[in-house]
Amino acid sequence: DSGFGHGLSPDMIYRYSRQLLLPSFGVQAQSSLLKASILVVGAGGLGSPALLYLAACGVGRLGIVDHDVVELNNLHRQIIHTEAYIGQSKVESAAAACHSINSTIQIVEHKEALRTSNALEILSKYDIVIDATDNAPSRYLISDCCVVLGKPLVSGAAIGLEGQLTVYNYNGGPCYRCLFPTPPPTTACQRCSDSGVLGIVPGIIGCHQALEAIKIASDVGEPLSRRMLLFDALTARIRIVKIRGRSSQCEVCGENATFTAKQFQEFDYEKFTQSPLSMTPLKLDL
Amino acid sequence: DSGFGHGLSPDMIYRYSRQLLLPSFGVQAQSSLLKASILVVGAGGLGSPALLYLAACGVGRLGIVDHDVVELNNLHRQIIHTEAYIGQSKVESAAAACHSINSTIQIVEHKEALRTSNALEILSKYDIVIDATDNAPSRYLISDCCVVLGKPLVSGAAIGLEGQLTVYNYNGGPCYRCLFPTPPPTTACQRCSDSGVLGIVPGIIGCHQALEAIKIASDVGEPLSRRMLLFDALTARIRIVKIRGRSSQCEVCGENATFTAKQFQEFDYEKFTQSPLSMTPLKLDL
Amino acid sequence: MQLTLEFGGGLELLCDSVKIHKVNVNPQDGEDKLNMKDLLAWVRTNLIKERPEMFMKGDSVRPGVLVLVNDCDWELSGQLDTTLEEKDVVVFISTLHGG
Amino acid sequence: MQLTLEFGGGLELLCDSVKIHKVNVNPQDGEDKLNMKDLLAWVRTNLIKERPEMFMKGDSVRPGVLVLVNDCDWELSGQLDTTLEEKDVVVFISTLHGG
Ligand SMILES: [Zn+2]
Ligand SMILES: [Zn+2]
Repeated sequence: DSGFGHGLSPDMIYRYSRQLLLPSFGVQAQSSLLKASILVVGAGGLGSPALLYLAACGVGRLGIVDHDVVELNNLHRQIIHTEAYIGQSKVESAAAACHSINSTIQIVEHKEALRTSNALEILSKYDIVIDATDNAPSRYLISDCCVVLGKPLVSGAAIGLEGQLTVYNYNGGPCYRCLFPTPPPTTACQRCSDSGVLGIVPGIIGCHQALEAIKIASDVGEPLSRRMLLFDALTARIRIVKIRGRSSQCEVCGENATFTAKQFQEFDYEKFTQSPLSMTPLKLDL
Repeated sequence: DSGFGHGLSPDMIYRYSRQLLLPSFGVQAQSSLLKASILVVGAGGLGSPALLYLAACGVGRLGIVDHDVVELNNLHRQIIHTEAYIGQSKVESAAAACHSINSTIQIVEHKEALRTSNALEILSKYDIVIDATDNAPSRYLISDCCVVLGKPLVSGAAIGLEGQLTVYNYNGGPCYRCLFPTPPPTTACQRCSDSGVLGIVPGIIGCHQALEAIKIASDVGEPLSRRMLLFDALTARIRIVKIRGRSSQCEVCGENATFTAKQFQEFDYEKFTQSPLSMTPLKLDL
Repeated sequence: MQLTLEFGGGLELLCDSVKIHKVNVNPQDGEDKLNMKDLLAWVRTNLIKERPEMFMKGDSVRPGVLVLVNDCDWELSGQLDTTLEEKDVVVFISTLHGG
Repeated sequence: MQLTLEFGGGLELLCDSVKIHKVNVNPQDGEDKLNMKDLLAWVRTNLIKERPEMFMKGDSVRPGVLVLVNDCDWELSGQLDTTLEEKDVVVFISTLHGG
């Protein structure tokens, strides 16, 4: 404690003053943020703005998971990376950017792909998880792991000119499997790297992910649980719809579910979804 | 021309490939973006994400207007600036950040406050204007100048936990004065610097400003004209409402209006709104 | 008549910081319809707890306040003369200038 | 019965890339109500132009498609048995995985 009672040093008071001034946020929410830890899985289109805003606002410990390197064709949407980092680790690049805007928070680099073998250990170190990945097997893997560990999950997705956002496994709400017990056919699973995306679309969704994580971490407002945001950039239409609660039949979080850490570690997510956790993108030839 | 017909070099094709792949965007929209020029007035909370995404996506010429210097208490929301730039010009800092993510576009630095004496000259050099300022007189000044010059204006605002967004003076739609012919009482004009703001809120609105500017510049989709986005971060509610069209009675853009460049230059916006174009923020003492 | 009234952009501060009000407002004696002019008078009497000049000016809202009836600017439905119907949602929102 | 049907998340590609369809669908002969099961059959016959397996599986939607009746998950209103009413808005949206 700095001796100010609220645990904020004079430098912090100055840095976060515009948030401290806010009656519905204030010292208490800021203190909670500074004590919170948030893991962002994926330092790509969604993760870029989420990480920058989470670092800026003062999340105490921020983890970044990614195994990729920065490529020139990422830069149209992955604004956390600069040309100077092309060919280097996305996690290192993102960590450096976060550090440069806020050197007072702790940033943890996880330079590896998230797999059943490491997910429990990594996720267990954080209060809140943000799914900023780009494929179906990762989405099931992360949600299941969050259920096993009891962590709230802020899930965003974007492709083309559309985006979606919700909070899973929060306060009795549904998990990803409650909504999607059966994986979609692989032909329905487009990736940005194959199908294209307007860069600002994951930008908007990633910002909303940061907001929801901030609300959960600081216990302010009503997180987007049991609701889903559907965004269509072309027509500038946004719907926030009501979705189902936790399903009693859910194989992972339902009443009679017995999905253990061991079962999670043995579950084959690539086989389940018939698609790989990571893959080489197509090459474009105009 | 690079000899590819579409005017895109192989490097550009690679950099923007995820946007080129997109059927509803593609080569034509990307080429339009690359030929477009966009001016962002204000390199603060709204301007930060707007500038990063506009630079990243390939806007040909990007102008930045601001007279401020970077301060530590900006960094919780103005994610384009780093600690290393504290005390330096916001325009220089923002231009450096934009250049580092896309060195192939032109970035123009206007290190001055926008005033009636320079606005016509500055705005006339751009196709589209983004109002990312933080005060009422600037909003009237920019809108009036856009009417005089016939430029579309993407206007965003955020304070506390709320944000607003619309497109003015576009395709027969209303201007700022059509909606607000009389300035509000000064007691109703809060600034982020006085009243506080959660950093991610201008982040979300600034991203939407970039999106609307991209849609106008590339002639894709339906810009948010005659509609307004109202965002409440606390409850995660977003409304997109229908607003009035151009007012025939508008003193600036209406049927019988004769608001000329000369009148614009002589108009006293500070007196009209009873508030200054820029001001020293309050100091916070916890 | 059941109405939902919402206040935003700082106007909620004038009514105990409550943003959403589910209210029951009936036409005045002798009238069979309720219009926006009646509603504004009702709001001023029943919901606005402080600084009424921050909400109204004369018999309309103060400059800088947008009024939306069912997500549509009241300028498009007749402003003060807009007739309200059961379950309508009326939003009063102050324009923001910050950034 | 007038309905608005919306397709998103890529499902619009199955119906000529048109996202919003204002349609008129009536209950089948002998029935007085239209439910979601009837509507799905109608959509499959009248709107889906290609790859129907990307929209339906059996007599319901395929895995990964969310169905919303008036902005509410159809799981909350009875799924296939949900009764539709005049002017209802039904959204079919494919979940996205990209980022
Ligand atoms: Zn579940
Ligand atoms: Zn006008």
